[in-house]
This record gives sequence, structure tokens and C-alpha cells, in this order.
Amino acid sequence: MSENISRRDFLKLATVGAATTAVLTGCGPASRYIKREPYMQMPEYTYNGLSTYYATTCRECAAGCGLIVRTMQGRAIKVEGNPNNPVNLGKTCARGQATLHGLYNPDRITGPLQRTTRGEAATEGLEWDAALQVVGDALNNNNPDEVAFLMGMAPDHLFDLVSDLAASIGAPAPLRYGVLSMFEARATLVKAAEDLFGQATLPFFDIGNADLVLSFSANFLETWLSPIAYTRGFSKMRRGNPKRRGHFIQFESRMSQTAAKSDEWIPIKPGTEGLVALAIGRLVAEAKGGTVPSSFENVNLEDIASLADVSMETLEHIAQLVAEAESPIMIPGGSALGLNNGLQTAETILTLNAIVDNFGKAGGVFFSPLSPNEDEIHRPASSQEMIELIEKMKGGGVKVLFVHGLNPLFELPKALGFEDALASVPQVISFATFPDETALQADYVFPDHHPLESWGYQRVATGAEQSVLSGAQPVVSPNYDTRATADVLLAAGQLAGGAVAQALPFQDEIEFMQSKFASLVSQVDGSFSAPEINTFSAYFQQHGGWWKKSAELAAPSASDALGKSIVVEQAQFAGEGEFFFHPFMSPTLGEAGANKPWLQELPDPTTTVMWNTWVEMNPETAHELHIENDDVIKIISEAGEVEAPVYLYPAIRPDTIAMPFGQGHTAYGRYAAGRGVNPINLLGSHFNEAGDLAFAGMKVRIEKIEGKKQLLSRLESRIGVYNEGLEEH
Amino acid sequence: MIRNFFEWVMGPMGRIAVLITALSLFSLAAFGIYQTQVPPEQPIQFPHNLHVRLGVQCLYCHPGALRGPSPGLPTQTKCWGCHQQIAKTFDPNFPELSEKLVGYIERNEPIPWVPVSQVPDFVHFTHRPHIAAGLNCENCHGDMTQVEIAENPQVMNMGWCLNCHKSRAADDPEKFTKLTDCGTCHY
Amino acid sequence: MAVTSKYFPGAEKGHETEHEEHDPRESLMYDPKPRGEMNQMVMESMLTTSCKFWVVFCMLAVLVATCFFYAWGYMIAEGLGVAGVMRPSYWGIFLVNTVFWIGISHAGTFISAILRVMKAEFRRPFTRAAELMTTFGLIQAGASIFMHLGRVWLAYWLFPIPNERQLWPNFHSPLMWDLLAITTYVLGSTMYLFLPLIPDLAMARDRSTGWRKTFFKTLALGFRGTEGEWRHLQTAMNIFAFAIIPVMFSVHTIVSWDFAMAMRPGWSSTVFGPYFVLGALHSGMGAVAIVLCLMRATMKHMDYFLRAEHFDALGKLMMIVSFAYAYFFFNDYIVQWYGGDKWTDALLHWLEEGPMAWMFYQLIFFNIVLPWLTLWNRKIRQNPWLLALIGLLINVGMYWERYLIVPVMLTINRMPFTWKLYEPRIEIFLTIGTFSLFLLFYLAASRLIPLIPVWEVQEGQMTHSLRKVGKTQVPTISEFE
Amino acid sequence: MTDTTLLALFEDIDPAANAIEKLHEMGVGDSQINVISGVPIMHKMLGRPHPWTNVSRLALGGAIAGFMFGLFLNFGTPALYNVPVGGQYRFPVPPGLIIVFEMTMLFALLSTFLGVFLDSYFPNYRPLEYVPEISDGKIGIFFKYPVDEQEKFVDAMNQLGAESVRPTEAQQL
Amino acid sequence: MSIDLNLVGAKGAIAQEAEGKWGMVIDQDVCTGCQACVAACAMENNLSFVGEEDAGYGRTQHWIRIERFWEGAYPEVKSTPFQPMLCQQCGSAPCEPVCPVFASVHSQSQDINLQVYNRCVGTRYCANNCPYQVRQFNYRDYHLDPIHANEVDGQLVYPFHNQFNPDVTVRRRGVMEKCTFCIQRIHKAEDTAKSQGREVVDGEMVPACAQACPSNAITFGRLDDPESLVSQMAHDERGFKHLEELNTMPRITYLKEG
Repeated sequence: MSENISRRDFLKLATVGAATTAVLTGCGPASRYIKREPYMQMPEYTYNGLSTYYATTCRECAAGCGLIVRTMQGRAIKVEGNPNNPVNLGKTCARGQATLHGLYNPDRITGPLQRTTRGEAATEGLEWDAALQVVGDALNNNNPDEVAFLMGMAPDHLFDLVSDLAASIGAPAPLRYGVLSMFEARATLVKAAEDLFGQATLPFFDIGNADLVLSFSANFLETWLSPIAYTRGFSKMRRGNPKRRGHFIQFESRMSQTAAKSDEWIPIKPGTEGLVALAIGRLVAEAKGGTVPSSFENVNLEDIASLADVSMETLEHIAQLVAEAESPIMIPGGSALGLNNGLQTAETILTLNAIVDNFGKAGGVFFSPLSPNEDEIHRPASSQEMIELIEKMKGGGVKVLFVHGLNPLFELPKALGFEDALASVPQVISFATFPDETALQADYVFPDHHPLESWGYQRVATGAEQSVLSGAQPVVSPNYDTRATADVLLAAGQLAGGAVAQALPFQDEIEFMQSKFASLVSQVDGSFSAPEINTFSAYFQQHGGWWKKSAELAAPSASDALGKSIVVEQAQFAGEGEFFFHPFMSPTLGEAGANKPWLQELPDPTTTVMWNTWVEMNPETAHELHIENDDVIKIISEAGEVEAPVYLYPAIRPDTIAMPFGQGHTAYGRYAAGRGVNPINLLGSHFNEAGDLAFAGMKVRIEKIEGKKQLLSRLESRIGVYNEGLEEH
Repeated sequence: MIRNFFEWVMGPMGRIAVLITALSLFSLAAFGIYQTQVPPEQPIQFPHNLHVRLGVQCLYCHPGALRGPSPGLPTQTKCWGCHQQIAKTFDPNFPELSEKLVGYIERNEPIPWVPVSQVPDFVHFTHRPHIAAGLNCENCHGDMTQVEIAENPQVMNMGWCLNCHKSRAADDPEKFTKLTDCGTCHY
Repeated sequence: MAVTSKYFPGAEKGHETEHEEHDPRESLMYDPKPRGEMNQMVMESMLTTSCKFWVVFCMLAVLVATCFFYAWGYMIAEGLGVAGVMRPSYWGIFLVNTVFWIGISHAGTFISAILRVMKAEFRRPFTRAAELMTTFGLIQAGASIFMHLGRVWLAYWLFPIPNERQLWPNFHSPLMWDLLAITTYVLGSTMYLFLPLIPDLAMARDRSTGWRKTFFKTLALGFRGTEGEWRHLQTAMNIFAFAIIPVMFSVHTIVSWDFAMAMRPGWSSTVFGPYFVLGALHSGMGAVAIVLCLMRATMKHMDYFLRAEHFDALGKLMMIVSFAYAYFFFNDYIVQWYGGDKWTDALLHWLEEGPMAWMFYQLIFFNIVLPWLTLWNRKIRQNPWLLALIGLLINVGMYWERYLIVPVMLTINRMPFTWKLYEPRIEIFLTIGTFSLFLLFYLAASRLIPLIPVWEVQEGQMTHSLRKVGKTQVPTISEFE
Repeated sequence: MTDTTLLALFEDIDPAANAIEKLHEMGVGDSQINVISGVPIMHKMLGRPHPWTNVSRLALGGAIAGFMFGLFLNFGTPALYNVPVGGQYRFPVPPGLIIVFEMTMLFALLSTFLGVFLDSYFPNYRPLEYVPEISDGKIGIFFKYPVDEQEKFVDAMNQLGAESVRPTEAQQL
Repeated sequence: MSIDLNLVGAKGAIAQEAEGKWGMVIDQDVCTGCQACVAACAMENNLSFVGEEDAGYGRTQHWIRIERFWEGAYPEVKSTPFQPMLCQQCGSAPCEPVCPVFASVHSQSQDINLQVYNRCVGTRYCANNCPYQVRQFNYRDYHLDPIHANEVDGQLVYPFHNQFNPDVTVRRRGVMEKCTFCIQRIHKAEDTAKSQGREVVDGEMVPACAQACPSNAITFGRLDDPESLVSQMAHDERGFKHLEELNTMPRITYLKEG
């Protein structure tokens, strides 16, 4: 304990870093410009000119990958994957790599702020003591029922703390939400599992050992659930077995990055995934010669083929592949579930797995193991549950709202009316690290540390074969006058006194964390065990978490699934207009990457566009409408309209247009603000049975804005790849 | 008039005048360049010779040289570790100690030392291999028993490095390639 | 003699027959004036300046200050980002200008060296004008190279100077050969400009007062015209005339190698050397035509020295060069075209149908079609303004040619993913800057040194005479040397 | 007996040639005579000895020096510090030809230019015997003569059609 | 009798002599084009980002870029396998001989090509001559652009500078740069190995891109050690090298799809 704290104090920034001098002395010796200021006291584990490595957890998304951060003289230099962490086994994605651009982002909030008028940048600073007082009062002086906590997707120690806090004062449990969970329709997946297997859980798809993968618009190579883990699986599926190369088929109306890796891309009509699954199911069952499950028996193949806009041959061909495959697997996900028939679709596809009977077999479907010290799955809130909160706020049922790790004004569709709801909340307290849209509307901003400056643990929802509790620790001392939200709440709780003080008798978050994994200390089947709690938490930080030694994957039973009867209607699409609207999560930016310049400069894998939002449109369609590249068009849905430049994308259905999510911030720092548009504002409030937003269920119409062009920055050549240089002449 | 001037310049006096102006300009430039090269005053007049004579090893204060690239400067705790035991430290007759050092310690400020021997950032110099190769500190940094304030005995430019590298690897062609390879220092 | 006679109207009976009674006195050599008078004319032409001259001069000075010095300084401070270079066109207009100006410079040497060696008499009045173009052109070329450098303040690393780093330049690099060749050429042609200038400076010294006197006196170095001085001078001039010709050819060949040595579609072509040399002469001749026309129009007494015969001869030269140029152009093109390498095909496709195709076709028209259509006609050849116009268009064509070779060809490489077309940015101003500087130099020179080598003209006139043969007077040349 | 210099100016080459012949007869040696003119005149025309020049030799010397320097640059410098570059030789011959050629030419030209300066004592701003008419194409003959025979020489020159005959002494040009 | 090809000047002979020291194998079958390598490279090597306009104009500083093309037309359209393109560390590199100041040279001890930033004067000939177009030029002092700075009591502070990797030179405007196979890591590994009196073992050190790659598409190691994973994969029947016909002897082998 003490050593933890002391280290935290020790990590001091050398005032003039070697790097800065490097810039200064760009040419020739310039010793006169340089001062070298030694440490007052050399921190332990630190040597001059040698790096120190700290294990922690990546919090760019909720997957919970383990990181090892290389630091030097108190500065974080480079992020690397933690080879021991079962989730990512030493690998990182681009967003993880760019974490440092968040840590050293010039737009960070440097201290607690009070805002006189919401929405205005003008603020006045205040001391942390005053801040604690504000939080304490907020907890005390309000009717517990009128206090609401809104948090990010990650199931981390802060969530546990807030849950306990809420429970102690009798406030409603905190809501976790993230636009990512909406785009991957997590609630739907869990619900489907619950309906079919009688157990609410996230299925785990063992792609690695499969030899045939049918993905129904699950973009598991991009952002879906646990991208690193599934990418590893994909790699294993393709090359892991020297004897055979796994075959991969993707059903999606637009060729996503994942689909681009598929051997066969079947651009079926949006909303017909479930039907296609039914058809395939029947064909497969017949081919296998067993009994055809009731739900699949009387399916009209021709109708489905015509509805889904695929040829019978294709269906039969795929069915044959499935029937012959040793270990085929079908994955539901993404836009297929983000429809009003999403739940049915999910269930159908899961049942399809039952038909090929791969439950519990290598290359089949399993239950994701629960994280240690977790009794049941805490999935993030579905959009519908958000609506309930919003309604409550609108009705004045919320007097004080705490927001942490979430930017609802950006991540929720305007149609859900969060903005108005927020306006009717008397006191909004944000713990944002960056000046995002929500922080701009908050009365108080009490900035949390950047993840790389803070302690914590995070439960891993899915991705690893064993149950994992990923650990986080500060790799550098805080750059600014920020404070860990957990500490703030604990201290405020003590100030508030009463129930809170008793429920949370901890002097800081580390004590709290230790109380949370007390149960693991002496467990023998873990990656390590320790005689007592302090040693345990030291190991915990050192290894970057605690996980079970061996895989423990429970298997659902096929019979339950096949027993269920499924009806799949055709999906309903909201709004009139000739185009299906297909919003998708930008693979490189993600939901919160827009303020990290290097993520902005990473070309989108499929279009190679940088620094902007684009609209993907099939060249033929565009040609008919006399639209060319970089023409700005207006996309109008029942919920709203946005303007964005067109990218003629050869691999998208002619009746579909697609837009990436990630840009379109109005605040959130110099690199994000005023860049691109936010497609989510085109979505109306329509939900599926599981309560997920039917984000893929919109129909839109477009208007060309005459004479308005906006040149998209592409990495790819317009001449070498598309011959545009020549077309023009 | 121009013409007269022209003839004057051509004359002996003129030539002398031209010579003088040229010289003065040149020396001015030289002085300017020199000015950019001299480091400013050190925050504390640290007497290396005294410390060395008292038997303090170089590596006691600059241990990094053994391990990696930079030898490092002693932390204040290290200075204080000895000096708080020494009466002289608090003797007003030694302002360097009693005022400056004590002052920094009390204000808990880092001492802004001015580096003496230093290579530009595009040269990636590492002490460890040089010491491993059997070089002593004084081979490059001069004999510290002779100097009050540390100073750089030679211009540390590429030629200087290269001469040593070449001479030490003259007999072994493989080593020679390695030691004269651009990529050994520049990347 | 044979070559000379082609350019020399008097010596060829053919001319007499093809157009009746062409009076030999039309030609400068048979229309002698006393030396004193010629001196007077030259001095006047140098000393009389209208206010128009000063207006133009000041405008150019302003242009140079802003577009050359300021723009360049800004670029050095900001980095080449303010220019248009990018992947894949890492080279831009700067090298276009370099090649262009070196090309211009070739005409001077060609006229004053080759024609001197060939004893082509019509060269005499305008050798110096041409030589000035060489020197000034090369100055612009050098400036353009340095503009092109990313870190121009370190340009001295390019020169073989012993240094503390114990490093020498890399003599494998075509750029290094280029540097040496251009240095040689600059120094050589400047000295070659100065040597024949000395006697004229002495002449000017004897005829001027005040600061000009000082100026000329300094430059004339105390030349009197003793037998010894003349002898040394003439020996030197002969050596120069012979030595500078191979240097001139080497320079532009090596410039072409900068491109030909690179392994890029369209560039690595063995015919580039002669092709570039001819291109250089082509633009150079055009430039000479422009300069002579302007001199004749703006300066006093020039109509005596610069006559129809000279433009006529120049026109013929231009036409011949244009033939040769066309030959090499086609030669280069068809080899590339026939080869059928996929990258080269893409490149030609890009040139002929890409956004810069207009340049490609203009180049063909201005450099080949236009001269062939017009220059066969004596009337056009003898009309200074028309000839100057053709020369101008040829230069436009040649500039396009270089533009196509450098940034436009660079667009196409073996990595189609990177193909992108280059857009000039600050280069445009810097180009204007170099042109202005060139003109500025020329204007200054026209007022500071005698543009007509009087003594050479007189020497020529002394060697030419009309001899009575039977009923007619036959122009005759007597060999002096 | 002290000598002084007399200058005879001539309009044309032939009388000048005759005058020189006459001077020879009158016992004035070639060394005593100096001809200056506004255009180069062949020594033969005036029956003068062939004037000596070192320019060509200097040029040759320069060429050799340049050749050596070229060799050094191309084959010497890599020996001083070998920096390997991909697929190239340490001592490349074909590029060497280029380097050597350029250096040879450069040095040859420089030394030629220098030669002119050395041979004719340029720059030379000392007072010299000169008349501005020379640059008008006139031909001037300086010759030294016994001071007591002045009028004899003057008459002779005038008979041969000299424009003017006058004693000169050096002046600022 | 045999003739020494090097003497008679067959360049191939020189290039053939060595397979190379360090090498890389990129499996396009599993590369998902996720850009992790690009980001990792940028973070490791102090690459500067250039902003929207310059990025669109072909001035991105990516040392490694991922290429993909399109085949056919909808619905049979297919994107070609993602193809990471980085410096191929040619054995006989076209970029090297053309540099007039020896800024682009071949490292004999590591057998890769180096770009010596501080020697570079910016003629950009190397970049023109690089058939793979993988050299990047510093058009501006991107990392010193004031828009990345905050003004703290009167002077500009660049928070991003804290992240600079001190093992890699920060390039100023006007110099060329390119992938170095993370030579700083190679040196570090060799230094540690030497200090422990042993050779660098296979996989002890990998460049940032290979380290990050989530699908393990990038393999790095010693080509001159036949036992090493990389030299075995390099002889896979799916293997090919880019623009081999130019005889540049690239050190990177690509494994094609299927």
C-alpha cells in the first residue's frame, strides 16, 4: 500500500525532457540552450536513460486488453501489448497504440471547473476541497431517488464503487452505456442467449478452431465485442492448421473491413439475415439428412432468395459448404441485430449453430466465462433502458446527474432527446478527462485522471477462454491537477457522512479495490496467489491482472435451442426514402478516438479516408444521380439530416448508403471539434424486442447540393486505384 | 570622387585599411561563433577536483554510465546524504554550499545543471559499451583532479569519435565495419 | 569553309540566282564603317537610356525582391511544405527551371564557340549577347537547384571540402556529376565571356569619364593591345572555343542522366543525353532570337549591327535544330511506346490522355510543327518580330517538355497506390522571380558593357572584301589566322 | 647616351609594315620596337617576330593537375572513408570517367584564363605608354631611339605616312 | 577457370552474395488491414502527423502503409488482400547510390539501408528512385506547429513532445526519412545480448509493427539463420517479393492469399 502511494509521488516529470532538447538542438550542438535537472529523489525502478515498464489495462474500448507501457524518466513513451493477458496476448489495435495521444493531448482538462452558464466555454476554476464539498452536498441534499449515475461501458472498479455507493444511499443503480454496445447490439445477443439457453450471457465464438465461418454482418475484425481476440481467432482459423485453410463467408449489405477479408461476400438485402439463416438452416438440415427442426421445416426458399436478393445457387452452395464442413460456425452481430427483427435474427442464427451441432465443440459456440468476483453478467444498458432514464430526467425526476466515461450528447441519437432531458436536470456533474460535448453542458467538471494515470481493475466480458480480471495502474504521475473519480466519491462520501460513510469506509480507491478482490487472494487456480492482500495487489499490478490458469468454457445445450420455435418476419424500416441507411463504427476512430490526431491520420482500412466523414455510395447509383466523388450530399431521414461528401465505394449495395460513426464533434478538443458529421443524428428512436436501437432500420433519401464539393483526404491514389485522373478527361 | 576613392584604395594606405576592416570583421564573426559555443555559468561552482581528491569515484555520482546510455546526474538526496554530515555545508564562509546547495534543498528545487560534454540528439551515444571496451572516464572527459568546474577537454565531433573507433578496430575488419558504420550512431 | 558558306549569303552563287541582284552590301561584313564610328555607335547604344528603360528596370527589381528573395526566404523558413512537392512527385518545378535555364545557356556557347570554331562569320555581332545568356542563364539554373534543396543551408556538403567528419561527397551520384559539370560550365563560360570583352572594355575606357571610366578601367585590367596581349588573348580564346564545346555537351548530357539513371518508367532511356542537348539548343536558339529582336528594337544603332541576314541565319539554325530535336523526340517516344512495359504504357497513357495531355500536344506543336511550317520561309526568317515570336513559342514548348518530364512523369511509378498529380504552389512565384532576375541582369548588362564586340566586327570586316571578277564583284574572304 | 620613346601612329597596316622595315634599316632592333593596335594583327604582316606565349603550356599543366584531382576525388576519397552504397563498387570506373573529365576541363580552363593574366601582367594599373586612338583601329609603333637623332626618325616616319609622330611617356590609362 | 563476376561488373553478383541479415515476412492472408502496425510505427518512431490538407495531398509520414485495390465490379467486386508496404531494405537499393552526400547508405553491419537524417540535405533523389515509394520527406516542422501547443505563462508548451522516443532522432524540416526496421530496438537487443555475452536469439527483438500486429501477419528475424522462423517462412511456396524483376534484393517476403 504505502509503497504504491509513495511510487505515485515519486514519478516526477523531468522538467526539460531529452526529447524537447532533441527538438531544440535539431542542428548542431547547443549545450547553452539546455538545462539538466536531476531528480530530487530517484524513484525506485528508475535508472537514467533506461526505460521502466508498467503493466496496465487499455481503456480505449471496453474489451479490456492488457498493456505494457514503456516509460522513461516519468514520461510514457510507447504502448505495447501485455503478452500474458489472455485477452490480447501481447497484441494491440491502433486505438490502443494511440492511447498516449490521449494522455498527452493538449486539450485535456487541467483542473476542476465550475461553469456559470451551460454550453459556454467560459469556466472558473475551483479548489478540489470545494469540489469534494459540491459532490458531498449533491449526495446528501438530494432525495436519493433523484440522484442518477451515468457511466461508460467498461465494467471497472469505479462501476462497482458507484454501485455500492448508490445502493448505500438507496439511489437507483448506475447505468452503463456506450454507443459501441449499441452498434454491436450486445443487449440483443445476451437476450437471444437467454431465450435460447435460459442463461443471460455473451456467447463466445471459437472462430480459431472453425473451418467455416458464416458471419451475419458481425464485424469481429473491427470493433465487435473483443476485436483483438477475434482477430487472433481469425488468424488461427486461416493459418493455424497447416492442413486446411478456414473458409469465411460474410453476409452484409456493405463490404466492411471484415467482409473484405472474407472469401465470399454476399451483399444481401438489409433485414433479411434471419430469413437467409432460416433458408440455410433448412438446406443444411436436409443435406445432413437428419430431422429438420420445426421452425425451419416450412420455409419458402424461393421467397427468401428473392427477398434477400441472393440466387438460389448461392444459398445451396453455402448450405453445401456448411453441411460438408467439419466445424462450421455462424455468428450474428452488428447491423443484422440492429433491426426491429434483430432478436429473431440472433436466435435463428444461434439455432443454426445448433443444427450443425457445434455447441461446446472446438470451433463452436460457448458461454463467455464470467469474470472473477462477478456473480452474473452486467451488460451495458440498452438504448431502451437509456430512454427510461431520459424520460425520468425530462419529468424532473433527476435532481443531480453524475456522468463519467460517457459522452451521451455525442453517443445518443438526437431523436432520443437527451439534450432536453439534460437541460431539465438542475445539477450536472461531469468527471470527463476531455472537454467533450457533455462536459460542456455540465455545471461542474471534476476531471478524472487519464486511464494511464489511474488505478483500477476491469472485468473482461468476453474474448478470453478463461475468466479474467484485468488490472490497471498509473504509468506516469498525473500531468495536471486531476483526481481519480473513485477517490473523489470516497472522500465526498466521508464528507457526506451517514450511510455512505459507513458503506464505503475506504481512504482511497486502492483500499476499495483490495476489498473487491479479497476473495481471490488465496485462490489456487489463478495466474498467481499471494499470502496476504498487499502482496496480492502488488502482484496484481505487476502482472496486469489476475486470471484463471486454464480455459473454462461452458457449453449451451443444443436441444434447448432446437426446442424453441422461431418466427422471423421481414424487418420494418422507418422513414421513407429510396436508400437503406447503414451506419457503422469507424474501425480506426472508434467512439472516442476523434481527439487523437494520429487516429485521425490513420486511413480507414476500406476507403483510406483520413480526418473526415464520408458517405459510401455505389458508383452506378451515383452515376444515375449525377453524383461524383467529393460531391457534398444531404442525407435526410425522419429524424434529421446531415451533409457529407460522397465516396464512390464499389463494394456496397446500390440501394444502400453507409456512413462511419466517430466524427462530427462540436466540442472535444482542437482535433475533433467541427470535423465531419455525426451520422447517429439520422437515427430515429425505434427498438427491437431486446431494447437495442434499430440503428440499421432507417430509410433515407438524399439531395445533391449543387456545386458544393469537399475534397476527401485519401491515402490511396485516385488515378492508380480508380483511374479518376483519366476519367475527368 | 568615386574614382579618387578607388585610387586611394589601390594605394598602400588603402590596402592597409582594407586589410584592417577585413580582419576586424572576421574576428567579430569568430567571436560571435565562440559566444554561441561557451556554456553559461553553472548554478553551483561544483569542485570536481576536490571531490575526486577526497576519493569519490566517478561512478558513485554518475552510476548510469555502467548500465546504459546516460551516466546521469546525482540526485539532491545523494548530495545531501553526505553534505548534511559536513559542518562546512552550513558555514557562511562557503556560500556555494551554505547558500546555494542548502537553498536548493530547502526550496526542494532541482539544481539546473548545465551539461558540459554533450552530443547532438542525432547521435545515439551509449556509455555502457565504451566502458565495457575498457575506456576510462578520463579518456574522454579529461582528468577531473585538474579542473575546478568540469570542462570538455576536446571538441566532441564526428572526426574525434571516428579516429578512436578506427584506431581501436584497425586489426579486426569485422569490428572495423561495425565501428565505422553510419548506423552505429545515427538513426 | 563549306559550312560557313551555307550561312553566308555572299559566298554562294546559288543565292544570286534564286533571287535576283541580292546586294552583298546588305551584309554587315561588306558594309564596313570606320572603327571610330562603330565605337561611337556602340558607346551611344550603351549610354542612351529612355525613362521606359528605368520603368521596366524598377518593375523587374521589385519582382526580384518579392518573388525571388522574399519568396525563397519564406520557403527556407517554412520548409518545402509551401512548395508543391509531395509523394510521388518529389521533384517539382525547381528542377524544371534548372533544366530549362541550362538549356537556354547552351545557345550562347553554341554560337560563340561552335560557330567561332566553324568560322561562321555571321556570328560576329552577337556572340557576346549570346554569351551573356549563357552566364545569366546558368546563374538562374544554379539558384533553382539550391531552391530545390530541403536544407539549402547545408548545401556546402555537396562540395568536396576536407572536413572534421572525414566525409566526402558520393561520386556515384548523378547529382554529384551534375554539380561538378555545372560548376565547370559556369566558370568556363564566364571566363569565356570575359576574355573577348577585354579589348572592348579598353575601348570603352578610352571613351568614358567619371565612374564609368573607373569601372571600365578596372575591368580592362590595363589592356593596351600590344602584340603580346593580343597573342595571349587569341591563344586563350582558341583553347576556350575548343574546350568549352565538350563541356557544354557533357553538362546537358549529365543533366539528362539525373533522370536517365533513375529506375523509373519513362526516365531510364539511353537516348536522353542527345535528346536533352538538342532540346537545350532548341530553346537556346529561340531565346537568342528573342534577345536579338529586343536589342535591335530597343537599343540605338543596332539595326546596323543586327541585320536581316543574321535573323535569317538564326532562323535556319532553329529549323535544323528543330529537325534534330524531332528526330530524338520520336526516337525516345517510339522506343518507350514499343517496349510495352506495363508501367511505361501507363505513363504514356497518362501523358496522352491525362489532365496534362494539353501540354503534351502543345509541346509537339510548338517545338516541331510550328518551326517546320514557318521557318522554311525566308520572309518569316528575316522578320525579327516573327522570329522572336516563334522563338518564344518554342521556349514555351520546351518548358512544357521539361514540366512533363519532371513532375508529370513522376506521377506514374511502380506503386499505383501512390499515383498523384503535382500542383505547383510557391514555385510559380519563384519561377517568375528567376525570369525577372535573368532579365534584370540582362538590362543591367546592356547598360554596363558593350553588347557588340566591336573589335571582332572590325576584324571580320577587314577580312572581307569585294573582288572584281569579270563583270561582277565577288565577295571574298581572306584568311588572317 | 640615353634613349627616349617615340610613338608613330598609322592609319593602315601597310605603312606601318614599311615603317617597321625602315626602323630595322635605321638600326632599331625588334626588342626596341613595340606595336599596339585596336585589332589583332598577324605578326607576319608587320614582319615582326612571333610573340612568345605560355598560355597553351599552362593550359596543359592545368589539365594534368585537374586529371590528377579528378582521379583523387573518384578513387582517393572512397579509400579515405568507405561508405558502401547498394549494388555499387567502392571504386567505380564509369562515373570516374565523368569526374575526371570535368575536373580536367575545369582546371585546364582556369589555368588558361590565369595564363592570360600572367603572360600579359594583368591587372596592371600602373601608368603606361598609350594613346586612346589605338582603340579607333589605329596602329601605334613605339620605338626607342638615340635622343640626338630625333628629327631624323620623325621625318622618316612622316614620309611613310604616319599620322602623327611624337615622343610619349607613360600616363594613367 | 572462373571469372569473378564482381570484377567484370555484374551487379547481380554483388547483390546475390547475401540473403541479408534481418528480414521480414508478411502474410497477406491474415493481414486484416487494421492499421495497428501503422499506429505502432508512428508511436515508436516519432512520426509526425501532418493534418488533413497535407495528408490528402500525399504528404503523410507513414513509414508503413496498407494498400488495397479493387477487382471486378459489383456484385462480384473483391478487394485485393491488404498489402502493408514499407521499406524493403533492399540488398542493392536504388535509393543509396544516388544520394550525393551519403545520407542514404547501406549499413554493412546490419545489412539494411539507413537514412542518416543529420547528413541529409534534401535533394529527394532517393525518394524518386525508390521503386516502392516508401520514403517520406519532412515538408515542414510538423511537430513544432503552434496549433499543437498550449500557451503556458507566455511560452508555447507542446504536450505531445513528452511522448517522443529518445532513441529515435526527431526529424526537422527538409530531411528524408523511412522505415529503419526499428534499428534502435536492434541496437538495444544487441547491446543487452553483448552485455550478457551471447548472441541475439530469434524473436528476442521485433519491430513495433510486428509487435503490435493482432493477427501475427508480420514475422521478423534473422534471415542468415536458417533455423529462425522468418527464414523458414521466407521459403514458403506462397512467398513472393515485390518488383523482384528490378533486382533490388528486397528483404521482405510477402505470402499471397489462399
